Amino acid sequence: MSPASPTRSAWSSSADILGVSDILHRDERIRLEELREFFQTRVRPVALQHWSAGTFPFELLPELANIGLVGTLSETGNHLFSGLVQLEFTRADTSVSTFFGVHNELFTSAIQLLGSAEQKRTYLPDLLAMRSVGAFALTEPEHGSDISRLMQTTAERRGDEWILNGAKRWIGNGTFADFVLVWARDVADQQIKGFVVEKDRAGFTTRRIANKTAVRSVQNADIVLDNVHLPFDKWLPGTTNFAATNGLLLNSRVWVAWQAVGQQFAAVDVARDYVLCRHQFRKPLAANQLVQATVVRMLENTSLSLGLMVQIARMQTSGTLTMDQAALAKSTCTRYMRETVALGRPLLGSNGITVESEMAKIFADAEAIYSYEGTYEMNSLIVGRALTGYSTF
Amino acid sequence: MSPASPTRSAWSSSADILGVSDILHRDERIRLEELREFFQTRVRPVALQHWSAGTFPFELLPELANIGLVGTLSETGNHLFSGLVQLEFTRADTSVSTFFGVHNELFTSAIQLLGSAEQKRTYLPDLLAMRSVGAFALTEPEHGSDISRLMQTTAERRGDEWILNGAKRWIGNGTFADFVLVWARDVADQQIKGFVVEKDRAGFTTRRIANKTAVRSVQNADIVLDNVHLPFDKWLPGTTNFAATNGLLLNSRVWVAWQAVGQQFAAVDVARDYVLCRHQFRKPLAANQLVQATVVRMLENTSLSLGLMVQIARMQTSGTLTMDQAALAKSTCTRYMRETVALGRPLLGSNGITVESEMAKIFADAEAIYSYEGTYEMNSLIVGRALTGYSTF
Amino acid sequence: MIVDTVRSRGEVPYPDADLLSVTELLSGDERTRLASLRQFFQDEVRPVATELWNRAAFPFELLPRLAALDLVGRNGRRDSALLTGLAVMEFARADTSLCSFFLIHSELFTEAIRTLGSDAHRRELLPALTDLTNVGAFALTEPDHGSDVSREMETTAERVGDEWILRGSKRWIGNASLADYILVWARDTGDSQVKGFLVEHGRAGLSTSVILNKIALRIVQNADVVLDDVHIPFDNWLPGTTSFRDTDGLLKNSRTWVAWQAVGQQFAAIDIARSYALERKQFGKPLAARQIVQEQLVRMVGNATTSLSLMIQLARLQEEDALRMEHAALAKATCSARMRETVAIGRAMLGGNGISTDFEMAKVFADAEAIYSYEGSYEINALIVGRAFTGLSAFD
Amino acid sequence: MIVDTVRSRGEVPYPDADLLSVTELLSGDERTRLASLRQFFQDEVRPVATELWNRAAFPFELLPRLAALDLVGRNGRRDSALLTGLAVMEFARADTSLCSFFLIHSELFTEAIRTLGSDAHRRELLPALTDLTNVGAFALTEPDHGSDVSREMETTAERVGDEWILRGSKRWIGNASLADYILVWARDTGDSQVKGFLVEHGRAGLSTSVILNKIALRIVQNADVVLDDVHIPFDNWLPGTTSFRDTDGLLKNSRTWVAWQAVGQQFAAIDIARSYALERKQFGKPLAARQIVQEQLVRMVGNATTSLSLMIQLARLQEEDALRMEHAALAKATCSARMRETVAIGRAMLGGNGISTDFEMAKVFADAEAIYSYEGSYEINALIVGRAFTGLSAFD
Repeated sequence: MSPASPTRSAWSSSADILGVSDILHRDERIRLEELREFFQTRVRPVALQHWSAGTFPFELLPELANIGLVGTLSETGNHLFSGLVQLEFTRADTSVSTFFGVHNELFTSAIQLLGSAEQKRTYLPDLLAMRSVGAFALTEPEHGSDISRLMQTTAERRGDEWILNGAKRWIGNGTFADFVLVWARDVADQQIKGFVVEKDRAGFTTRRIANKTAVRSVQNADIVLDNVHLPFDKWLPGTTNFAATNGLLLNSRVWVAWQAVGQQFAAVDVARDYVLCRHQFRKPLAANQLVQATVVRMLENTSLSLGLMVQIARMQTSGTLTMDQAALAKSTCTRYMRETVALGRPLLGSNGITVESEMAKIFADAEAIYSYEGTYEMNSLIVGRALTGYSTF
Repeated sequence: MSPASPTRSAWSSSADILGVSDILHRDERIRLEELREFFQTRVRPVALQHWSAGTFPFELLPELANIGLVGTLSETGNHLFSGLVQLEFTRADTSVSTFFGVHNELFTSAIQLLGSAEQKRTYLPDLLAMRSVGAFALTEPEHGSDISRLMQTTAERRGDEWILNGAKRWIGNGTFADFVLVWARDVADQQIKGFVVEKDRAGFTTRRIANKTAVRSVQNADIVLDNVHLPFDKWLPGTTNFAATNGLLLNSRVWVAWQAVGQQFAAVDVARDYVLCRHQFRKPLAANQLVQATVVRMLENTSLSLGLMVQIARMQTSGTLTMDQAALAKSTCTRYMRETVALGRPLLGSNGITVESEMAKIFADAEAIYSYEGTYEMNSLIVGRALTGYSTF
Repeated sequence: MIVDTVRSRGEVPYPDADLLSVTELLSGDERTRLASLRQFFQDEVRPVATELWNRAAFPFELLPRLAALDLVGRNGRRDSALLTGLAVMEFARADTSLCSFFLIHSELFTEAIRTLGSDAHRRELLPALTDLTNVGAFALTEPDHGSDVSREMETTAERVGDEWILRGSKRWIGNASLADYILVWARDTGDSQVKGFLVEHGRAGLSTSVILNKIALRIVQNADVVLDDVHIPFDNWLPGTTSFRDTDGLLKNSRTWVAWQAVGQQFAAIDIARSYALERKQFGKPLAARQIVQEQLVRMVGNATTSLSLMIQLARLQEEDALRMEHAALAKATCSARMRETVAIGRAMLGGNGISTDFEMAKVFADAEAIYSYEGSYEINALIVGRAFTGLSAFD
Repeated sequence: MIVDTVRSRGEVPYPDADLLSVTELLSGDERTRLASLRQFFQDEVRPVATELWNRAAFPFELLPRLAALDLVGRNGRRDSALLTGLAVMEFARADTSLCSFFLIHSELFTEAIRTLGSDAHRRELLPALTDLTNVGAFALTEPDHGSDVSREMETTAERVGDEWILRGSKRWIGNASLADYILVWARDTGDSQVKGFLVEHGRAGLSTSVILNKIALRIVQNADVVLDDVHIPFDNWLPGTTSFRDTDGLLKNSRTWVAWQAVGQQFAAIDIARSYALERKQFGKPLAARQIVQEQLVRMVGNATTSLSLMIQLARLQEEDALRMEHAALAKATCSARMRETVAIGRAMLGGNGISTDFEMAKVFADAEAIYSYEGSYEINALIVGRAFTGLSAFD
């Protein structure tokens, strides 16, 4: 018996018991199915080993480029479709989907939305083909949720150059990205602006953050900017103040909420396979009431989360989505996810603490999702402010 | 089948699976057993009807006096023993035990601890014999947790008299108590002091709070004090400022924590009887894994709560108990209690929403205990202040 | 004191706590209809409900105005599944007891006549049922059998010539004491199958006694029903009922409507909690300005919003005729579990005032327990889902 | 960065988060001993543990100093049950992996020799075991059988002349790869009873392979053990083991010590969370000055304090020789469930830093999963309690 073998056939029996993918157009369904097959057969099998070793699966980059993922996501106007793609990616592996989200949702989107025509011409072709990889450097060692008010990294304009100084922390893809979008406070007008920093600039150094217990394949970096000189046109002209990040952070929050759904699908997949295969007292674990009740609570949370995201996608597509709603999606879906994986992990007993079981990885990764893109508490207080009119942060 | 018949025999099979009562001296154990028998056979059977009707069981007063409860509690120096007595009282009925707690822990204790020799001589004999009943009037319509800072009821000294003005809310026993200990702000020095107000004083009116869904037999009152004139010696000389309430509120918080344990014992009693008697699919409900898991979670919470109270009693007996510790006991035991009764209520299905099942009453009463003597949140923030050094209220 | 939700509406964003802009899913006409239903529930039902609840009294005087809403569906008119669900939600948001009364009458009894009755049944009964001049009840559960009643039903129907003779007893039957008709489910002694029979009010041998001292749904008149050799004509058998399986369609949909009630209950709790938190001051500032309280409100809104999102999918499945029992069971279990957490948070937010129905929340909190336990307990619904998802039955 | 708990001690009340003044329950000598054990764990174990955990490496160099504490009990010396429990708690508070290593060696292996071995076993083995110059392991669970191993055990012991021949495989055996002795439980093919056998390191046919890629208790070396016709002398059978029941005493106590570990884990999380919340600033003030964070800390302390209170009662029952398996099962299930909530709250309080072992909390959080699942899963322990309390078995 291989309790959680990464290759399976019964995809029809997924956690999407509400048939949400039926809402898609036929073409989208076919493409989604194709991508799911890719994620399950190409990404999922290699993810475990890289996660254990804390290494990034560079060998996947050509395949990811080849399957045309960046293009699919940037061309569709249907946010439900793109959300389900992100769900399926995370269902196969959260680390790799996080790498991709940083590259696509944060860096590439920033160029598309906030870059000059020239910048788009320069960067986009390689980004879309994944010949170059981007990162996004906002948080700092001393400031996470309060970064907008207390950012310490500075940019000073001198003639045709900018000079950047400061430090950034937890920057995903930071160790190897070709380009890092660094946010810094312009000392002239005190506004926060975005700058494209190439990895080989003098004064730009990165140090890998080791010893992570979650999304271990993601290469997070501590970054130091020590008098980094940049040409003037490395500034993204769409970034005249911190509000420029709003659209990006709105979308990335939604993307992370989709990750939280994907994590739950993954946990349900692994849990069901295990409890159907593993026998105790000569019957499958799944024949126990307690086990079924646990799996059903996982399904409840998953269905609630997916149901919410269908509505979020609708509002995103119609252009009415607000940060309040995105924050509610992020806090609520990650709250459910955390419970779901906590229910699923012990179903595998001690086997559930080995990476090979997959469940240990899923369980551990949930903690990153719960805390990044705004902690649970911070997103809750954004919604709380909207509901009450009082700000408490 | 009578799923939750109020008379049972198997008391040996109580929720005290840790045998905590074995810690008591033999005499105390015998007395505790005697009182439990009294509570179960005299109080429990009449409690349901009064709860439904929202009436107070005055017929119990002579019996309560006769069994010598006030004396037992005031004479023992062993707080574990008195706590277990309070647990057993609540296990039979929370409303009646609340009535008694107000009379004994708040009013009678105040006379004993803060009264003059003359006041003790005047009031104590009738209080101990329950020929007169006391109440305790602290909270006001607009102020609960913040009463110490914002109390609006005033006492003005004029010659040999005090003149009281103001309003009080939620005063247990308030509608019929012979004496109400009213807390008011002395306009001369702005300090909060305690005054004994007899029920027939001119200007003193009470109105019963109807439509309660919890502790329905407790007669809570809205009280209005409209120029109530009192002789000077109705002031308790031990009450020169709000700090005088500390000892009382410390003990009453502990008493309420014991109630939270008693509620859980009651829920376990009723749940077990029901799941052993009620059959579904031709076997007892108790033979289902899901049912056992639920009952065990109730036992877990009950054991945790009782375990904590044994330690609280030890510190109370040694005189070292602080308000931080009492607040932790109140917030934690009521948190567990709330989960325990929420687990127990649905074990009875729809039968669990009728008062006759007893479980509906227990479930409903939990809400009063969770919110009185400082809400869950307020007690948590008292402990939080102790743990961090920061006050957030 | 009913907290003034309307007043606070103008003062805060998302006045109805609708973070989904849910009416965007409706047509223009449907939006208008939902708004007028909502207004009726808030203006005509909610203000009278608490006092009725306290007295456990039923408001017969409300029935004509309720009938005017045409919710039961005159002449075959039907609202869409989503609009119906949202209407149930808004009804429960105003008062859950009256909503339950209505669902028993409309979705269990009247729907049974519609889908399982004969043409004659439909012709004769539907007009008065859709006008609420007649009221129906649905008698399935028995004193000793709730979740296992399908297997263990003890009530019998014996065919004797042109009559059926019914014997047995039923428990927890909502509306039974005031209903013109009770649909009684009984085991035909001829073929041992469970079938449905119409028993008119006043039949000899039929007696009902109202269950008193409930802490939940106190406006609903639940009764113990005794059938002591009740003779009824052969035609009182609903010809669409030849075995217990024929209840499936009814129970599947009614479970779905109960899930919508669980959503409505959550929004009721949110309405009350938010208004209270904005108005109640502690240490000189509103409760709503405190972190702990905001996190609690958001948890309530998160639960309610995701429950509503789930139900939007259920409505889609209903419209596509793809709804299965396990979907309905999932919805009922999930939404009622969320509801239970939501109302528990809300109840505590009101402190001592939360145990007095004068502040409404105590009623909402108590009613949740009935929703959680009826139409299949949480556990039974969970095991239905579990069976569908694992292929293994763990009921016994 | 190890958060400096010591520094913050001087600055806040209840520096050890001991709201029970628990040392009041100890004698003067015991207090002194506990204080010195605690100091060793905090000063010698905690600072090295995270780096070992990252590398999944075992610190052999620590063993002599650990032996000097005389925790295993030389020459029959035993600490009281409460002091032993508190020592386990403080050990786990510093590092759970090393505490688990110790418990396997001391409370499972050495205790088995003490209570189930022959006089010769005791005479020959105990000195080196109590000095930690020899290390033991305990091999019960099998690849396909965890909770049901008592009924389904597949490993066999066949008696042939003066020898036993052991065949089978074991999984998850802590310390097995580095142990001098493994106590292997196997079914005697003669009478079909499960019995215990000493297998020395290096026996032909014995092979162990360390289980890699664990996310919890990474310092503990768990191994898959294969017994391929391993011949051992007859005297390697522990004469106190004539059936599976003989494991009861060991498992009852070891379950109790694991419950103490669950308490220690909670205090570890509290230590780290509080220090972090006091030091980390957000919007210009410490996290610890925020309501949400305080409520979370208090919930952690409430869980830990009640768990500790429960264990004080367990220690009393142990001292009175009144401890039953259902008590131990209750303690294990209860404390590990509380622990799981406590460390989850604590983990999140550190935000992104909570997923890096550099801040310790990630290790505490991950280790909790092993505690929750070993020595009987939560569910198995719950069903043991359920059987005792209802008289009905619901295991299958």
